[in-house]
Amino acid sequence: MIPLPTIFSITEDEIDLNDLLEKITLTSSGAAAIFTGMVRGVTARDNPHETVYLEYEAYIPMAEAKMKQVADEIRLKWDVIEGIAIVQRIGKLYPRTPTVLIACTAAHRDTGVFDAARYGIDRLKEIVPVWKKEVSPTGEEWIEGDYIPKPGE
Amino acid sequence: MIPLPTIFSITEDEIDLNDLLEKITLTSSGAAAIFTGMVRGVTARDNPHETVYLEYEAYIPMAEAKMKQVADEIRLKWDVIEGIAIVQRIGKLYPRTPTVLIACTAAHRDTGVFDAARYGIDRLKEIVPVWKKEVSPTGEEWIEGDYIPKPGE
Amino acid sequence: MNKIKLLFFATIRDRAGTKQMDLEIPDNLTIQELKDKLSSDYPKMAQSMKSVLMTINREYAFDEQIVPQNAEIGMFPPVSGG
Amino acid sequence: MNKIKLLFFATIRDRAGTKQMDLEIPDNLTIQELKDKLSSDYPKMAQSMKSVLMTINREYAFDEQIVPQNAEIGMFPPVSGG
Repeated sequence: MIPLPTIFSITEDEIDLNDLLEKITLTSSGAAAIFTGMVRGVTARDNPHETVYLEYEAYIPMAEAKMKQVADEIRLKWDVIEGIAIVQRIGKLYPRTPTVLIACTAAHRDTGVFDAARYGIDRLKEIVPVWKKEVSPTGEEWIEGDYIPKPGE
Repeated sequence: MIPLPTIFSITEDEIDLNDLLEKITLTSSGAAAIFTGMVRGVTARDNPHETVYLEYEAYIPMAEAKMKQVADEIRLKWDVIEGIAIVQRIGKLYPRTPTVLIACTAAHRDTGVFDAARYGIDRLKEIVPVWKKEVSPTGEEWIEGDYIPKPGE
Repeated sequence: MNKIKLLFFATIRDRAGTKQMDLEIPDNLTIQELKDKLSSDYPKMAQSMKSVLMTINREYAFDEQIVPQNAEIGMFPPVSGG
Repeated sequence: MNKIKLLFFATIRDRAGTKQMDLEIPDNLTIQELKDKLSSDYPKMAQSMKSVLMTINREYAFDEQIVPQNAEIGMFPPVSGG
């Protein structure tokens, strides 16, 4: 039995989608759902504003442990998932740059692979200890989430 | 007003996810949902079998026109979609190789961007004139779909 | 007469033994009449005609549709890309 | 006494003015008692204590939990990665 590939990392390097997809593709994999988040230079919704750059920081060892937990949760909910990659880029990131990636592979596309990727990014934004400070033309501000993890979550 | 990027192509070249994502990311884009299909070397579902390679062919000018139609349909259904890329690789493709990509970008991930990518791959498999011949250890066989497009569809 | 170009793909191409064919057909032939003509002129193709998808100038066509002048007609099985 | 390591992130780090701090605290202090102690010892941090997330050895902790010996305690606002 080939172990199922699970990649999770906090990195300052560019996110290489080709490389990550290759690493989570088994010979039985026929479908991959990949989510990436990018830095928006202009935001229209809610409080419209411009962004010069975002500066990300992470509690690295805990963040990697929580990414592994997200991957474990995905596998519990969708047992057809073959490979999982979860990558958060940190540092100073400019508009149009991919900052985060969640990718899941499965044999077929109708197995929940899209839902699994969606769950992964939602969950990352709840429990993985990463923060971003937004630098706009008028100043800088830490972005705060609104999710309070339960103890042990 | 910046025109919204729409990429559609039939190609014999490797599918470069990094490049395609970059091309459909606007400064207002914060989320991308990407689907890729890969050649399975082993298939467990339905009729379990092994695949040595798949050989794809396309009715290229019609396939590109139908890809554009799929992109137009996506934009009609999800008007928040910013960039769209639809790429089908053809030729002789071996297990673990990405064969098709559908990618959509939007400002935020809760806008239907996942559904849009899902719709795109479902629709591609219905109306875009591409076929694959499967070569297995025991012989070769054309794979046939089961969707009959309506006239003008 | 109407000079058309036929393009065959996948199983249809295998049965036709060729990728494309230039053909002269009577004016105002329907797609169904074209299929009937091909079945009788090329018996090997007859068994393909039930499930074949037909296109006129790169759009899916229906059986009652008239083949326009100088049309590009595509003939192929249900698609299986992805 | 219990020697612990405190790690501060994002807004909490800005208010604390440092990334980390080694601290000696009484045995069997709860997380809530630790927060109260930090609020009184470092008044600048007091306003952070309402919405702060606390972790013990890289797991989210609750207020009644006892701080174990030599714990690594993380303190930060709700996460905003992605």
